[in-house]
Amino acid sequence: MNWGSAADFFAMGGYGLYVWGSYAVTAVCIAIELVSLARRRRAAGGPS
Amino acid sequence: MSSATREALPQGITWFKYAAPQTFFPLAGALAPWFAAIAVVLFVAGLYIGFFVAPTDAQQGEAYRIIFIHVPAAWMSMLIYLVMAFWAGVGLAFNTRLSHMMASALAPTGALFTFLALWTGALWGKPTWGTWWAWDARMTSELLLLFLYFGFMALQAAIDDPRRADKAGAVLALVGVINIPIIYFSVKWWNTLHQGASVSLKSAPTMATTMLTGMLVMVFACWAYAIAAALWRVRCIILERERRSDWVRDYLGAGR
Amino acid sequence: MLGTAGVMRSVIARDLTLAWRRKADVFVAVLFFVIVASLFPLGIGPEPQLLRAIGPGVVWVAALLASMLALSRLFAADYADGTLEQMLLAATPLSIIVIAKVIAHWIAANIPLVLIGPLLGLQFGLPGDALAVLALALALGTPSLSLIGAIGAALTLGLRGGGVLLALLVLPLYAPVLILGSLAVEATAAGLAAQPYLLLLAAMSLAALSLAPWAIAAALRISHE
Amino acid sequence: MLEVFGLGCSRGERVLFRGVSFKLEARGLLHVAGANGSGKTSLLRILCGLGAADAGEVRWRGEPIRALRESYWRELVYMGHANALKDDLSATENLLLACALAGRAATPAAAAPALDAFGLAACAHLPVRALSQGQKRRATLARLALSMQAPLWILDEPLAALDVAAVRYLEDVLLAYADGGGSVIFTTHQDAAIGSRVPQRVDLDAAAC
Repeated sequence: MNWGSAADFFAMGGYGLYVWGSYAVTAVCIAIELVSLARRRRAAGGPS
Repeated sequence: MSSATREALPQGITWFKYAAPQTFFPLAGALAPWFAAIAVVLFVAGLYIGFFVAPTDAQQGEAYRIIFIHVPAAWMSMLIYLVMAFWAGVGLAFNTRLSHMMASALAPTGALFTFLALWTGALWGKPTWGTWWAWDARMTSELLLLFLYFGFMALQAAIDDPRRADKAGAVLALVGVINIPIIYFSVKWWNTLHQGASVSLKSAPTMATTMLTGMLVMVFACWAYAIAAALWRVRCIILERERRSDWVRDYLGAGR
Repeated sequence: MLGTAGVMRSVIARDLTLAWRRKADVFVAVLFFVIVASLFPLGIGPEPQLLRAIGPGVVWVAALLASMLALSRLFAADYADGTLEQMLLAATPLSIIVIAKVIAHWIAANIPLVLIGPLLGLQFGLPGDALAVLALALALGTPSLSLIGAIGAALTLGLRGGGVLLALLVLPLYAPVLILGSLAVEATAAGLAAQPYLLLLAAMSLAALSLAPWAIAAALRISHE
Repeated sequence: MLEVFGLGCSRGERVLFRGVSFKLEARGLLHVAGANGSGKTSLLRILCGLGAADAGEVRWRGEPIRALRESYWRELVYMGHANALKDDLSATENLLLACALAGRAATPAAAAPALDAFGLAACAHLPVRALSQGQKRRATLARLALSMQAPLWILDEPLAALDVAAVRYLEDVLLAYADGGGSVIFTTHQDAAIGSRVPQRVDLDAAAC
């Protein structure tokens, strides 16, 4: 295990902003895509 | 598929059966959740390896862990464009509407991965070179690839008739795929001639095996995710395009 | 029976006559080229050292944009009055007719840019040999601009908002020509050999000449379905 | 000889017609009838190979036109609603270009009688934008006089915007062409009889659904 404590984990050796910035945006983008897919599916399947 | 082409085909080839949107729709519905599940499992495994198993890098410290999402995103952005161009080519050659729908379904996910590659590349560049955007050869080609994706989607959005939109998009995707290597090499020369080879985003410092496995697991996770997203989107496209047909009405009526 | 050469000759002659009778359009494109290139020093300042550094890139970007603006004249008018439809039903393969039209468009729209380019280079203080290479690079690069641009023009035929959409489709594909064209001029200005870039530009134009007509013809047929 | 099997066409989600089949022999005249928006122009465009049909096939001399391409188009003259004329060119220049595209060399000397026949002798050298709508239509139709040897004419509303004399003259041209072995497919809203002959008829309203 690389990290002593949760604090170390989030600090990420001082690069926390960059590492978590990348992964957070990735998660947000994937979430946006999934939500838009669900909404599009409902719109397509709705009252035709 | 116009009736003339169907008669012309020898009865032996049955996989053409899946080329009909109606028969492919349930198949996509069945496969997509599986790929989504695989994606979740692989994501969790990949992140675990990336953060808890892979050691700290000698030169870059912890910042290098961004490669676990940056490199897969970059590879996926390229791979998805190639797959899109493949379906576009198949659609033009066999005049099968489903192949065009598949290409249109892949484009947004491809653009998403291209944007992620650019975003994570910039966040990785800042700690390593001190600038968000260093006009590195790969990053610049990635930016141009993003424009190609937007061009494809904008063209398809601008054309009302779905049949013309499919074929026009397909021609553009094929022209684009021929130009990608040309863009990549000219940007590479441009980069090396202007700044010399000093500033280039090396894919990663000498890769410890765990780093490599972490990255490969993430690549397969992104791959599974892209397939799931594309299958879901192609189902939406099929429903939108075939809204008038009876099977959609029955499906929607029954599946309420 | 009129052979392919005969048909190409008559299509080129027709387009050049039309361009000649509408000379204003040609001047507008050239003026646009001059204006865009002249704006940059206003934005960046008159400092000669800096202008000489950005000169090749600015002239090339302005030439790219001017060439792209002229693309709308390639098919749009013929699409509107029904003559393009007749070309789709011609006895000669459509890609041959398309090559003829692109040659005529290149002569009418891009040759003026090749002639005016060096003049604009003077504004940026480029030395004599760099200006000569600029003209040569423009001459070698603009054919692929016309050919790739024609694909975009054919795809966006009759679409609303076609101009901006055409730019979005075509500009990323222009990047290699822009890069190599500017490198050729910068190399000469720095006293290095520009030949490799010029050869690459020529190679790209030849490749475009052999591949693009198929795509343009396919795009035209798709737009008429 | 043109054969059409089970042609179907839809515009977006609206099905225009389905199951249209007919045969057109040499010397045949075929009138495509139907209300506005019944798909007459779409049918004609499919017959030329311009438009794409949802179903069915068009065969010329037994070969599908999709495979024939240029060899079919060499034998075809198509005139749509739009006058395929460039406003900046004169009637003569437009006519010469139309012949060149059809693969037939034509000289100004050959073009003059064709234009005279359609009453355009005086304005043959004026740019077409100076002509009236009727004159423009006649300038387009003048091409027919030079395409007597093309075996198939597909004409969309040839009689529209023509005065009585021009209509009568055009009917004579069509009859002479048909007697000479050509076949014509045309649409019109006036009565379909060409001179004394009553053409074959395809009614798209019947094929609509």
